[in-house]
Amino acid sequence: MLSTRYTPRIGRATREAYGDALLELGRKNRDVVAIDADLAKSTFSWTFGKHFPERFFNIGIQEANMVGIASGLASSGKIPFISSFAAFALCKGFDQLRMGAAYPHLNVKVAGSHGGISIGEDGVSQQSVEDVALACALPGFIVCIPADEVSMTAAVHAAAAHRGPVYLRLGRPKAAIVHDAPLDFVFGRAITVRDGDALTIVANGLLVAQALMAAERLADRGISVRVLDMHTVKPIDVDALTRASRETGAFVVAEEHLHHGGLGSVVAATLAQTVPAPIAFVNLGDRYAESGKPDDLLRKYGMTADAIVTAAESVVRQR
Amino acid sequence: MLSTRYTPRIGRATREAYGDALLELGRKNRDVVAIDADLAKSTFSWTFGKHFPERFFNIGIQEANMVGIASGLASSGKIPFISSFAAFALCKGFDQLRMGAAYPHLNVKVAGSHGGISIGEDGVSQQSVEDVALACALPGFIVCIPADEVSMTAAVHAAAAHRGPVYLRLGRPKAAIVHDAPLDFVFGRAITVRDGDALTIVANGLLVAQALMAAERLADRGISVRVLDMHTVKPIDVDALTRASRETGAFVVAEEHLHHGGLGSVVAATLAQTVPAPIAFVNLGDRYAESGKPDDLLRKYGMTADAIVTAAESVVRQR
Amino acid sequence: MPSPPVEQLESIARTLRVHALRAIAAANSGHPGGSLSAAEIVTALYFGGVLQHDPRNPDWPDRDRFILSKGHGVPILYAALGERGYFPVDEIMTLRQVNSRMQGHPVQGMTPGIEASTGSLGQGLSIGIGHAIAGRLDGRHFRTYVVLGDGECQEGQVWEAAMCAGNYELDTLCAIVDWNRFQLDGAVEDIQSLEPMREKFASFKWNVLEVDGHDVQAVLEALNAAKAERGRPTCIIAHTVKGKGVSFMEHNNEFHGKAPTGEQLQVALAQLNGGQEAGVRGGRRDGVRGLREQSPKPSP
Amino acid sequence: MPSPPVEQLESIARTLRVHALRAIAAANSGHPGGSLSAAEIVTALYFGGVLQHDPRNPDWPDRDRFILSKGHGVPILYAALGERGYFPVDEIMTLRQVNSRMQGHPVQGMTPGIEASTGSLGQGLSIGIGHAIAGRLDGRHFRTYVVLGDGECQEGQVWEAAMCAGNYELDTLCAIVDWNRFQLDGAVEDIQSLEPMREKFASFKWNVLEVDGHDVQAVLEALNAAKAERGRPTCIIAHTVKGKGVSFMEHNNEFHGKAPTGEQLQVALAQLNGGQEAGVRGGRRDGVRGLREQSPKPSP
Ligand SMILES: Cc1ncc(C[n+]2csc(CCOP(=O)(O)OP(=O)(O)O)c2C)c(N)n1
Ligand SMILES: Cc1ncc(C[n+]2csc(CCOP(=O)(O)OP(=O)(O)O)c2C)c(N)n1
Ligand SMILES: [Mg+2]
Ligand SMILES: [Mg+2]
Repeated sequence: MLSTRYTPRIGRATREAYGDALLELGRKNRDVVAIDADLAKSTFSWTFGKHFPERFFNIGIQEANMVGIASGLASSGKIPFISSFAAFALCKGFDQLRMGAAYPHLNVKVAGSHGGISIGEDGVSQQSVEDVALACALPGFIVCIPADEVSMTAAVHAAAAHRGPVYLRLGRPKAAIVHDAPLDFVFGRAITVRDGDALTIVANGLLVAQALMAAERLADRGISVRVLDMHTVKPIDVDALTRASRETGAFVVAEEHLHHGGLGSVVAATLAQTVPAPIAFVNLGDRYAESGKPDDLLRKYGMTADAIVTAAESVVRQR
Repeated sequence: MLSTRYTPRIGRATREAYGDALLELGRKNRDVVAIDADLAKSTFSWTFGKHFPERFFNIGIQEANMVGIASGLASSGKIPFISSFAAFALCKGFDQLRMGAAYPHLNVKVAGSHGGISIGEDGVSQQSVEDVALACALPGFIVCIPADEVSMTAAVHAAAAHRGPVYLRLGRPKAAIVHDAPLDFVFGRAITVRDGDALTIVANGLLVAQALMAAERLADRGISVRVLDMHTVKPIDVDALTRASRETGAFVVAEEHLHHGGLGSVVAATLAQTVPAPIAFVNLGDRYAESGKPDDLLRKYGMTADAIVTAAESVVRQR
Repeated sequence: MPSPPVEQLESIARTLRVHALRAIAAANSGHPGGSLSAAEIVTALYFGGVLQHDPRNPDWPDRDRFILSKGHGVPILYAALGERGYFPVDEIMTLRQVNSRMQGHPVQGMTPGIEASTGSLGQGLSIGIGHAIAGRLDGRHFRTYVVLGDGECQEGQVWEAAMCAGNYELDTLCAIVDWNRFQLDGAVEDIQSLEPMREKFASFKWNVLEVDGHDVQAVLEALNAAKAERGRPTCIIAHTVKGKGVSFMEHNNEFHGKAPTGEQLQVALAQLNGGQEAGVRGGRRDGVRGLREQSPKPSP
Repeated sequence: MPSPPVEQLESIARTLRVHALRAIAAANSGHPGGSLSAAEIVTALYFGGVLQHDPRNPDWPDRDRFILSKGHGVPILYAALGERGYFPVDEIMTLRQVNSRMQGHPVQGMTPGIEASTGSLGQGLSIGIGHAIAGRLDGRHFRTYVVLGDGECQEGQVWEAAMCAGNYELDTLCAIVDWNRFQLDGAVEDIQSLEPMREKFASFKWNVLEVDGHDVQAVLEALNAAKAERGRPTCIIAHTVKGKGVSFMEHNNEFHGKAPTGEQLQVALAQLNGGQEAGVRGGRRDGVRGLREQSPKPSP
């Protein structure tokens, strides 16, 4: 838990950390194989590919086929890590993930890169804003969105250690570091990155850093804020949420995703079954974004520390 | 609103009502065209197809292509109704729906048949339990799951009258009739099928009839229950939910869907922003079902009046 | 593994048909047409000495893989697996009932001998590529067989996989297309023709063979020719008749996905056994049990 | 509509390249390689008298449809649309900035002249079929053109659409494959070969033509031959060079998705204009403005 004032220190992009961790896995375990669909240099699976060409398959622009191949590989005892942009891996490979990974609960790991709108200039077609909704609609999948290089590295190793399907969302831009290494990382267990008692901000991905900045500004205004890095959306950390609801009584949930089906939905459905509480949501809503510089987009579409502060003030008033 | 005691009267399957309504639309508007992907006799799009062969395209087992074609047809001024099993239309056509219908907000209507596990014997591969999560992750889409032939007929006409993309879930088995014709049907406006003040059951599809039966049994035990047919999941009826929360203070949400991303998630996220309240969920959870007779499956996987009664009793105690 | 005489294989195919139809009739639900058309293909693979496998050790790493991509035809596969001893053959009669392992479509991890969960058409060939690649990586010499429906080949994923397998020169992969000329809503030729199929697969760099899919000897020969082919995968276009073996189901696509009534079942069984219902059981026990004992065990 | 002299078309293609590169450099983001390779294809369509359209009435129901399925090449299309008057040509310089209509990939309904939202590869041909069918239903005689990337043709949906268009005998549909032999991560031949492409499309019942995709006259002739073809769609395999027109971008896939630096842009512009940066503007204004005035207006 960060006790001192949070000063954002820019680290590597989580996709870059993914590539490095995958390479390390490859060194340790020769059953680890990687497949990409013509985005190996963007997803950083190439970091693995150039060291292990015989265990790396860049199969071209065939996302559905990629998932099916992973299913066969896993069935024959391999540990396939497949990667593409999140938008393509999930939206084009969904039925294959459903039948070939989720239903048989196979050991398939899916890395969806370029999550969120912070990928910037390429625009809507490449921005994944629905991947969490889709991945959570795959029973048995672990769904995880690490915030920084430290937690991404831990998540890749946890994914390899877990027997079953895992989805990891990777980000394009360099990400502020919010965790200290070595990190005690477990799927399904939130990390409290700041404590407080008037409000809880639940966030993942890039928005954890934004949440920390927002929390400091709220603290300056006398609002004591807890910040949970909820890296794992499924399974959700019911205990951490229940405790936060009892102890702080109000929530902001912040994520780079559509309103529907993301972390916000999961937190709301969880609290409704334990300790219901008011929640303000910071997300994209029910729309697509556009092309632009990452920061311009995050500002225009309201996924920043500012937006979190505004949401927090309104929900604290409601409580 | 049904005032007398509810005695389930079995009507047609909603997919059958879909076919008839589509035929009627075809008679009124020659811009209505239909496409199916080799399931025309199961989705009942064939009812339209045999009357309007020149406006009907059974393109074979190519769901992605089907969606793309619909996108082109809509762009050239047609009103395409496309149908398949919900599992295939959404899981295999998702990226095409995203880029070709949702993003350009085109006039594409999607009928996903064989929703839920009540399709029975064919088993998991044909059972759509994630379609609502996926459809709601398509910004601008209306997502609607009618309960009976009366509301399905109304929904098809409403879909044609609406300019923009619509998803309708159709069911395989004959469905109990819960509404009287003519029905005052508007997308996004819940229908109160029974009033009460101790609890609200929010349901759609086949579970509306189950909710009514559950409500009567709860009434016999002195619990006064409101039942909302929440046929439209997106946009959700915020007013009806807020009022119900103020007036009844507790909810059961019942649907034939995974826990994640369906009606339950939407209700929870909505109430968290208005009047937070305890909710008990009746759904499939985070798993797939299996083959079996529809009633056997609904019982085994807990989506029946019994399950609703149990859930209701627990949530009323919590309140 | 040597192949038993053709007459014995023909008798086994009849037995598998009987199992499949009885199970579908008992379930009052299922797909007779595409089960019957694949009977000789499945017989050749499981009883003709083609598949190297061990029913007592379904996970034997060197086993050949079999994937029924057209998953709705699974009753004929359950019949073969049951007769081969993967599970008690009578279990087939619980087809499609709640709590049964005999699911409506194949389910990996639930039913012994099932290698892939299928039923959403178009996926099996990609999964087969995964197995083939894994075999290559591990230096194992197993082969992978995938049965596709002709209608199924309208799915784009089949062509992604075909392209990939061709380019990867996966000569351990063999696709058999059950070319029965019908899909769910009617004739393939009317709905979305696949002709010229030979040229299509050839242009995706496959070795293509065509056989009469009900001539079990011919199917066997094609499967063995595929084994001998080097540097490219083989596609066997097996010309079949949907509903084969039952007069009122042949060329009648009504039975694509409809169970026979009790009465229809009796007629069908009589046809399959030259009029003697009792003969079915006798024939089956002799034919298949005999075979099971005489086939050499693979060494896992 | 008569075609202007070849020299004029060549000069227009150069102008479009200049626009595209300037915009990409200004955005410091975008895809130069696949924009440059498609310059003559787009020029032939928009300036060679092929496309019947009306920039002042983008929704004219009888217009020919153009879909850039390989959406990442959109800068070259914006250049053509701008020069054709769909929007002020200078707007291209706002490429990829927030609040601009010049999105990173084509967006239908936002940018005048854009017929489909693409960028997720593989979808354009299906959309084209929808337009072609709509035209048939309404008795309109417009044509639909779809530009595909060669790498893009690895997507199964392309083959679903190819099968469907072939069977539906959509002779108003024309696909042009920008056969530049590279995709994002490297050479198509190394990653997932599409050869033999001619045989593939032929076996899906298409008329197949091959041309030098930088010989604008040859492209024009192929497009006109496609118009004359009856009973089947035409696929034009346009052999191109990725990055064409700029020495350090040709055959260098580094510029698939990387913007040139300011310095590189200057070198590129100089090469495109025989060393005279000023000449670009002059040439452009003359070439394209002149053409715009002289082309007969279609009657909507
Ligand atoms: C993706 C997908 N779309 C639709 C279906 C529904 N369906 C089941 S069988 C079938 C027809 C299959 O035809 P074919 O592949 O020729 O099989 P066969 O004739 O051998 O039964 C269809 C469309 C499905 N199972 N999967
Ligand atoms: C479905 C999908 N997968 C991946 C990408 C990422 N991507 C953008 S361009 C490209 C390569 C395209 O190659 P090609 O079609 O040959 O285009 P060109 O060479 O003309 O640029 C890829 C893989 C994408 N846009 N869509
Ligand atoms: Mg068939
Ligand atoms: Mg290319």
